[in-house]
Amino acid sequence: MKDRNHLSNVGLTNQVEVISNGLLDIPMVQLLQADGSLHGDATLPDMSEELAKKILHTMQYIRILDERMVAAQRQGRISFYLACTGEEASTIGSAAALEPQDMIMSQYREQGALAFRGFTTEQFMNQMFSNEKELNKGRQMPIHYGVKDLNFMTISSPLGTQIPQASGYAYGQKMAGVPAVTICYFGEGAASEGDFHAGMNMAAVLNCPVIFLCRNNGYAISTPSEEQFAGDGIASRGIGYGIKTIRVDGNDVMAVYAATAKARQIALTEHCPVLIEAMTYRLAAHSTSDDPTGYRSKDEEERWRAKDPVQRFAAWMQSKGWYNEEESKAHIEQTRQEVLSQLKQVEKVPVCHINEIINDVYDTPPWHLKEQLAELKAHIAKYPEAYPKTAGRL
Amino acid sequence: MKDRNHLSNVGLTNQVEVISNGLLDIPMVQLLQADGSLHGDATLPDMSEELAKKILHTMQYIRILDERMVAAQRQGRISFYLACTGEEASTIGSAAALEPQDMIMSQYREQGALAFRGFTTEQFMNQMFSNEKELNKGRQMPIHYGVKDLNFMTISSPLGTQIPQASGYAYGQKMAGVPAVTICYFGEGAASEGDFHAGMNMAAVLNCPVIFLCRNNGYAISTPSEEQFAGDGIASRGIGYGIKTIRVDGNDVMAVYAATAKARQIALTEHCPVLIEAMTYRLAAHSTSDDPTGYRSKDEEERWRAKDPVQRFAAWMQSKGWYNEEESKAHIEQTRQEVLSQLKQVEKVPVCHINEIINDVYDTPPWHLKEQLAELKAHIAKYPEAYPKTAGRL
Amino acid sequence: MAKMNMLQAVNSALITAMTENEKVMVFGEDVGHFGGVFRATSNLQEKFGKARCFNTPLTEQGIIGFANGLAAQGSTPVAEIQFADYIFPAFDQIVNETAKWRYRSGGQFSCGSLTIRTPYGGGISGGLYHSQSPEAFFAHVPGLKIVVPRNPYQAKGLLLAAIRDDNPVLFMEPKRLYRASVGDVPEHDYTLALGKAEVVQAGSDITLLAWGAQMEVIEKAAAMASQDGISCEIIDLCSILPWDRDTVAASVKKTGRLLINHEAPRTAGFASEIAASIQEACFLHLESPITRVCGLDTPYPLAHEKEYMPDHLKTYEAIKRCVHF
Amino acid sequence: MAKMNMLQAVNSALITAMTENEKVMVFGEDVGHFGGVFRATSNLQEKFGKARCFNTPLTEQGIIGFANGLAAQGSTPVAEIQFADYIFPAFDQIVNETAKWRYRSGGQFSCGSLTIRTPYGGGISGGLYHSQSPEAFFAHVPGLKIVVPRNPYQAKGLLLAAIRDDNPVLFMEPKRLYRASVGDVPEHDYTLALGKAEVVQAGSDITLLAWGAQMEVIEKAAAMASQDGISCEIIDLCSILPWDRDTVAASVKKTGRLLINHEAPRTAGFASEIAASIQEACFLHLESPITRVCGLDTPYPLAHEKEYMPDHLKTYEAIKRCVHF
Ligand SMILES: Cc1ncc(C[n+]2csc(CCOP(=O)(O)OP(=O)(O)O)c2C)c(N)n1
Ligand SMILES: Cc1ncc(C[n+]2csc(CCOP(=O)(O)OP(=O)(O)O)c2C)c(N)n1
Ligand SMILES: [Mg+2]
Ligand SMILES: [Mg+2]
Repeated sequence: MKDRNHLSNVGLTNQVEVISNGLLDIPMVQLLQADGSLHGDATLPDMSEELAKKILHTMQYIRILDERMVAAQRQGRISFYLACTGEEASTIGSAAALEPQDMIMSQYREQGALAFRGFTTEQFMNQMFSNEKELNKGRQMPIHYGVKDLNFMTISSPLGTQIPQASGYAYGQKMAGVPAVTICYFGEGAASEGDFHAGMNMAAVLNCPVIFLCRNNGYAISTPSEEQFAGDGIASRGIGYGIKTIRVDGNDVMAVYAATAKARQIALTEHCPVLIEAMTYRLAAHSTSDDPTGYRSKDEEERWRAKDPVQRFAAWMQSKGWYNEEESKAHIEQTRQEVLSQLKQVEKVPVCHINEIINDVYDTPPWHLKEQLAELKAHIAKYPEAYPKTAGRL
Repeated sequence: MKDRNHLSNVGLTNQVEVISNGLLDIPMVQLLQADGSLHGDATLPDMSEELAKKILHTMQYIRILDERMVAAQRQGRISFYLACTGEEASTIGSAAALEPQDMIMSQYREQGALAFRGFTTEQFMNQMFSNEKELNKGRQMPIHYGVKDLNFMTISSPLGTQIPQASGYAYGQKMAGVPAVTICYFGEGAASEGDFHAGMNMAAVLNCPVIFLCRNNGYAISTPSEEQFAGDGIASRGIGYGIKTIRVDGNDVMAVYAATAKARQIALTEHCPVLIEAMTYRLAAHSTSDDPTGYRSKDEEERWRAKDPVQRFAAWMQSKGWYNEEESKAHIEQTRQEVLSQLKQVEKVPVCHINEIINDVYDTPPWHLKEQLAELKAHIAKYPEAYPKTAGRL
Repeated sequence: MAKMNMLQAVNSALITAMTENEKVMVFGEDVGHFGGVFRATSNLQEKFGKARCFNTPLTEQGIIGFANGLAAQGSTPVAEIQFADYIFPAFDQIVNETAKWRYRSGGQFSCGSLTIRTPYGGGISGGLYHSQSPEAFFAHVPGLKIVVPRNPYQAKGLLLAAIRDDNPVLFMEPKRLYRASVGDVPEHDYTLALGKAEVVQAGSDITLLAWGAQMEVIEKAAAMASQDGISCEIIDLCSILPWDRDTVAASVKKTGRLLINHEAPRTAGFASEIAASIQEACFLHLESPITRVCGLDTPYPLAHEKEYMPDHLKTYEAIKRCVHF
Repeated sequence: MAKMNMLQAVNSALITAMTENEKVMVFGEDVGHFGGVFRATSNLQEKFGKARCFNTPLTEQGIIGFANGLAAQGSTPVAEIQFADYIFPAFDQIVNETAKWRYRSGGQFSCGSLTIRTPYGGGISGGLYHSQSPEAFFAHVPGLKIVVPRNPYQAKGLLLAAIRDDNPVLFMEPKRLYRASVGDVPEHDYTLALGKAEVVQAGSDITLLAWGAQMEVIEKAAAMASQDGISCEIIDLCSILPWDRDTVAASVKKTGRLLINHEAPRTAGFASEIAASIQEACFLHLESPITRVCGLDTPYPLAHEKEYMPDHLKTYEAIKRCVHF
């Protein structure tokens, strides 16, 4: 990076030069071609067979979970779901390059990273059914996961807020002297929020070991990226902040893994942020409340379906002799079974006790919350049939 | 600019390329050298003797006004002042390249632009004394000018807010079909606000004819620019937004004039924003509440005093035979007199009638404000000596 | 007259306003081609072109900042914030800019033509961030008007009035009524007065006051109470700022009792302002304390949504407590 | 004990906290080498290094976003917002993030260690944007604590308590007292309880309630009233959220009258919450309406600052009106 002093080393020109597209044309790192074969001059990152299998299995797992939960939502069993189909490589490839002590602060479409960390099917279900086993006590809508033991910060809906938070979290890690970084995921839509600017700039100035991973998947609900920004994607902004930046093919899990591994090394050893822009496509609807046929063509979707990240990686595995058709099928079948059986079981778990309605607002409930709870319980006791989820246990 | 679709035309690379300072090294346009002579290969913009004189006179005028008002504040005659010493070229050179119908939305250190538009000494004084002749009715602190007839939007203290506003204003001008642009001034400190990001990005996406002029003067109160950002200044961000960008020597009024003229032409004919980063230095204290000796060296200040924009331009005028020592001295003397005599006169003008306390909250005062005013007036009538500014006229 | 739901009524108001005045522009996240996530802006881009109805980048502070500038320029922006829960990034632009623009400039400039539309409220399984009712935050901001319709007829008439009013208006749409509330709405142009409360039902024992979606709730409670022989006067406040104190005070002077219901948390909710003002205006007429039936002082909890809400049963019980004080 | 003004007391609290706990970090605009525009953070960077006391870029939403993350990580951030008027860009981070962090995560994560310091209030010729008292906005946010000291002794003890409290605290410093208020402050470590009001003067005819810089004002008014034989009980609320209703209610049950004074505009100011709650808690004891003496419902006007302020004369007149109701 440049010397930061605002006028040192500035070159001169005597013509009124208008700088437009001339300076930037940021290339995208791709290691595996669409058919899964390695680019001729590419070097593969160090990846064991075991890790490669874990990555592939997680990708397959999350795709099935997504399919099943979208179906469950259609059946009215859960109120809401949000799939990541098409973007598995971006989140799983990056999570695979991290260490367990690294904090993950995500937007909401990063269930792949969470599954890679070891979140169980039951845990996914508990969250989606907002039940009393849910670690976050069922207070937010489905898909707002969070689990302290796995260093996965509870998701919050307001977009972009996690970006400056991740800078602060990483600063704290650095101050504590732990060999850990924070990874912060967000969409290209969220990158329009003011918090994006604040978080990126602060990370750069305050030398925070944070990896910003932008999933540029072409859409923010119905808004296409050409109505979201006019520059060369999100990567070009990193340069403006003086942040080291990598643009990567988000559908190439190998490239994402390599980029994230590199980013982690830089962040940790140089104490600085790194921005990764993963170019990908939201094959799924925005969420179960959305219908993309209103704003994009089947044709466009098909072109991207051809770039499927799971198939691409499976093909590469095959070329390595690491892919076993039988094993893969068995894994898929087993996952399906597990998802279905957990779904059935978890559905029956009750919501939290009504006492929980006032817990965690503060460390301990102050007088006014205690009063409100007491009133509420007396009221429920009077009309138990109106509050069936909680009246049974007061 | 690139085709905006998020993946079209992205080049590929097969290596994990980390992009850092390699791509950017934005040069600064300079036409006049520090001694006022033209760079050998530079072409001067079209500037008449009359315009050149108006620019020089405005620069001299504003320097005297600043000196006098800082002194007046020290004497306790006004509560607050904020000088622009050292930055006259950035604001006056740019204002000179605009048309009267162009809207100016400024931060607070752009009194030069306002004086260029024809704001009178009396009008400056009225504002600083918050009197009843003040067009804004004396509601804000000194230096928060605003005058509709001159298309100079009333300044507000919260930093950066005018940036998205300027985009919206310019969009409205475009929709109305008027041949006008908006210019939006701000400091490199304000450029860290989330509103900066929002305003720049929206202007680029929505094709707003707005000129963003960042005065990068090295400091935000005590914070030096190296603690404000880590990239290549503010210009590098323009590129990230896909905004045409010019970096200019902010102490070279000729370069600023040429850059702004070019920017205006682009904004108006291409319906798009242009970013100008003017590299300059805040020779003044931040404001009369500030003492810069606590955070920077005399030595640094001296190096910048040597780049004085007024002297540089005067030297160039001299080389053209447009500079008359006598005339200049007379102008300066006359300005001093005028400032002093206006100061004395305006000091005596009373503040607005107490009725004004509730006007302009809404288009017409609702019931609760009428009640509050009636109560207040009855109260003042009871204790006239406690409210000497208004009790005389109820 | 046509049967419309509240979304259709909002859409009809926007079409009316955009047809009448070419300076009206409608924008926000996904409001363009898609017509908004709730489809309130359906077909506007088709009808009026992309320059007058458009998507913005995803930035609420930008949307309102842009809208402020557009309003000051002389256009008539109708900006949408996708959910009221996401209005907070724009809080500075609204509180420090929109609301103070006219005052700080001595009336030289203003954002009077601005209208901000936003869906608010709970009861739709939205949890913390798709359920909030933030009206009280804005009620403390001189310079703003705040309006909340309770049905499609009001939605069209009040929205048209808001767009034409020469003050910035925050127009809060109770999203759980978007499709649920259906009623007769004139197809022609009409407006309803801002700042006026509406006495929806006359009564003698207690005054019940609410706005937006909670009107249904107090009406239901009033019906229950009438079974007990309690006669409720029901008022829809309609405008939160400025609010119609005189209509409320006149009612309370008659009934001697006041109950206010809102979804937002109780502490420093707008009911507190009403209670504070009415105990002052009606001190000698009050026969029992003014009662507030509100959301709990917690974030909005998904799993306990039913328990959290100030529903008709809680309201009914509170009515009885008031009357038997 | 040492004589300190309020700035010195704040500085002393910060030194105490940073010395005791190396996780405490202090940051904000100009707080580093310069020590803040009011010099409340003087010498901290020298003493504790640039990593623990530092300037941030100029972005309030960034400062609080960063602080939230830092708090969630386990550090103890003390973030400064240069003026309370500039806290609104951070409103979303505070309202939707800081305050809801623990609740939404079921207690797994929290921002409990965060303290936000900010100078607030008028009386310093600051006009619209250097005078605001925004406490009421935050009082409607479950999950926050809000504290306001009235003198240097309180400033140090409450700030230390705020930093150590395991909940996010908004610590509002009355800037017109920064240098004006001087008093004895222990040099050693001590804390004062959050959430407790303080009865500053006992009395029998009316309860006067305020916080921060307005305490001086009600004390002055009480002195005038005592000349007329009116005995005022004076309470400093100290904490706005959660607030000490029981202490206030006990006083009002005794005196039968309540006057609340604050600088912020009247409508939906925090006095409305107090009035609403106390009329409920003390209904049968009230001998006159609860009275609010507040700023006008306008932006804060420079030229008419004196007229705008809820000063001792307005308070004195209101006391008489209450007592002679
Ligand atoms: C502050 C805020 N504004 C608006 C929304 C509503 N919203 C939810 S998701 C979304 C689109 C996000 O797009 P992007 O960041 O690209 O992520 P993607 O869905 O493509 O993964 C919007 C507008 C929100 N959650 N928060
Ligand atoms: C939102 C906001 N935050 C903080 C401030 C306080 N403040 C006033 S001027 C200033 C520094 C601005 O620096 P810069 O933008 O570089 O402009 P310059 O003073 O150098 O012209 C600060 C922090 C403010 N006015 N508004
Ligand atoms: Mg996206
Ligand atoms: Mg500056």
